[in-house]
Amino acid sequence: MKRIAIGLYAAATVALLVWGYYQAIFVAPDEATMHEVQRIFYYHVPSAMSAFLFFAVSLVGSIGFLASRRNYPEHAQRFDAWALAGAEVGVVFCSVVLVTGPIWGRRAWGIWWTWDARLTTTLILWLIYVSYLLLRRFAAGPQVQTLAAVLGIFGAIDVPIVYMANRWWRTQHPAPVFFGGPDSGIKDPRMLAAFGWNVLAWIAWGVLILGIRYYVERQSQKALAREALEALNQV
Amino acid sequence: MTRALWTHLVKDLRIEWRSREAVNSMLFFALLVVVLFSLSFDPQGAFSRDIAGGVLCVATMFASVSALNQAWAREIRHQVLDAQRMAPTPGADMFLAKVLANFLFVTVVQVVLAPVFVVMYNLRILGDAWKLALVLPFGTWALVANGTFFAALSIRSRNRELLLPLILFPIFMPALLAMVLATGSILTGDSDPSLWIKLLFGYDIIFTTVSLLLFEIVLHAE
Amino acid sequence: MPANPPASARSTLCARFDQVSKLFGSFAALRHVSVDMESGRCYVLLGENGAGKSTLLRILAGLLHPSLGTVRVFGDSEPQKARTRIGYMSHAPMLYDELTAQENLRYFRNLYPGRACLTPAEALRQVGLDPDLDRTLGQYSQGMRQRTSLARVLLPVPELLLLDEPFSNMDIESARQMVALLAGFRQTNRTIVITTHQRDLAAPIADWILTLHAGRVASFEPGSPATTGLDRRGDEPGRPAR
Amino acid sequence: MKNSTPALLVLLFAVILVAVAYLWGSHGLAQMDISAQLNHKFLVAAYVLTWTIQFGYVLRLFIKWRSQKRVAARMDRDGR
Repeated sequence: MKRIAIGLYAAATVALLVWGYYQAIFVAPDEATMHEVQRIFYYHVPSAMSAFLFFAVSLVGSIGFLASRRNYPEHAQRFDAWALAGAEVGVVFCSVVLVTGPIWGRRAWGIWWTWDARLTTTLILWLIYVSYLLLRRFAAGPQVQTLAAVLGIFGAIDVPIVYMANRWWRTQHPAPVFFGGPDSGIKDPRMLAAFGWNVLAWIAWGVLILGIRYYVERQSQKALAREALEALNQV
Repeated sequence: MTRALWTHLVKDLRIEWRSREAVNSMLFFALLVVVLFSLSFDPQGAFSRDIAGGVLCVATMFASVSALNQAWAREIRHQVLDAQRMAPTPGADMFLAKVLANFLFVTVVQVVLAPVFVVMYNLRILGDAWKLALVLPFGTWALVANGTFFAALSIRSRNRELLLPLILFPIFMPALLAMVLATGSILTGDSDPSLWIKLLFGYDIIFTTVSLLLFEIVLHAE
Repeated sequence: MPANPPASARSTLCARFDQVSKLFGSFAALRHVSVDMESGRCYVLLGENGAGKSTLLRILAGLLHPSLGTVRVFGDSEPQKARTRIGYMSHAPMLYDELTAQENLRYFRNLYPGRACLTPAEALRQVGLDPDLDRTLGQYSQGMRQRTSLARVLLPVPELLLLDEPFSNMDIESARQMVALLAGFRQTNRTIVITTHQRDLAAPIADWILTLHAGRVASFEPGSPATTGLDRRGDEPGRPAR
Repeated sequence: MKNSTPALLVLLFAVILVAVAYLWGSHGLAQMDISAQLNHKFLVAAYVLTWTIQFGYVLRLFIKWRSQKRVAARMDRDGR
């Protein structure tokens, strides 16, 4: 039953992605100044939103781990798996943002990269979470989970700085789609629809791979626990 | 200032006074970085003003990493940390004392380095020089507070010396950016650095608070 | 499984291990250890390297958490809370090389605000060192460092003394002196737990001798503390769990 | 059936690549001016890279999962 539900969800996600792709390429109208290259936006922005969402998952996991590690070790393991999965999937989405961004920028601004606040801070965000994953790989033993959770919280504190950076610092980047002032936002309803579908599709996809990553991590935790138990009961 | 904080601070300062490991190694290292940069970029005139702020900040940053690792390695060496963990005083005091001590060491290095720097880069400050007295301490505090915290965090893992810069630099980057840009705008006098100073100040407040709150967890992580 | 039979009614329980296991990754340092320790007794832990002696001591000190099972020290299930009442000496000196003995001890004393501590000079005299010695610890001999370390442990007047290999770097004579010192503590109703592989040295004060093997309690036998000058408080000491 | 999942993924990836290639060709590149051509190529590059990153990651996950299962199976065998 569970397997069927997961299968259905995966199928729906892929269908959503195909539909979103169709909307972005064939339905949404050409943008007036940037023309076709603007369609990168339909992948770029939803990926950025997903990245933030999954970093938030990682933060919740980290806090949950620290809160429960003493009294509810079983829960703590789950939280830790969520924290790791969130960070890793977030990094994947953040990579997409960092790759598609310059491709768009080359056509729109004529340069691949600029050390503008929003770009820089997104890059920093990516670096922070990569360092989180490095810490998890480098350090060994049960203390890694605690240390990683602490680093996860530190990393998350940088996220609002990244978001606010857009308004604090002068920037070349287009105004954010939401809450960006009266001139921002998408006016054409077909563009909005294409954008909406892609947001939905990418978040659904992200949740799917988040689930898989979580499952894989839980399996490896269980394998470790089993190994430990065997060591314990060995004569 | 609590008594425990004072106790830790006096101890840290006394040990440093006897060995002078941290300050000496930092000074020499920072000097090397400054020389290396001036060799590779040949700074002159306006250009030297543009890059000088960055070079100074980056030099301090690289130099302080070794000292920060040292600071905790000293506690680990004879398992002194275990004795400290058994004492009933809060870990936050120990952390804050270490930050203060390291802050002092880095500041000493900066004060010694500054004249050398002005000479080697032929600097003439065009902006409000007194603002440097805000930017440098704020920036140094950001570096040292985070650095001390992450050094404590990475000292417990394998590859400890390698790990500290890897996790410290990304987190420190916003502050570095603010520090470099503020110093730059003071040196060139082109723009007003107050926004960056505010940012640094906010960063200091936020990260110092979080470090103090989470330090106990790092200290007792096993 | 609860420890049985319970410790003799007259004496109080200092520490209770109930099915304690400690895992480091997939290495089991302690396996299902159940031990009761009574106040005012001296327990000697024997066992080869890696048998789990140090781990057991560190769990008692609250520096490590057991992976499974519960530990109660002074009736508190979180040894962390009892830390102030515990003195722990590991094989490392736990002192700064760059400071003198007095400076080291003064530093640690200040970390115990509100607790009646010995003065550094008193502590140093107790372990037979000259308090006026003006040398940094880095210039001390191993044995002297060990004694200073013991002085540090004694500072806050702990009720439970945990000593990890206290005789390892000492010549026989200083070790004997240390044993005599510990025998004195045992009489003031303090609990002492010592790990060692020099069984003969510790034997004169051991109420109980515990042998660990591969993380398990292999044997638990009553010791034969020298009765001269030592008060066994009349009755038979409480029997340990299994 | 489970062992075929990575293969299915690769297949899906291939289908998407074909779709993209179709898009690339069908747009009538020849009739475009140079700027529109470039726009088109950049768009395709961005989409292909997005999919490569996402599928690459999922593939890596599946490989990890499978090796994990193999280890678990070995432990089962050794345990008995």
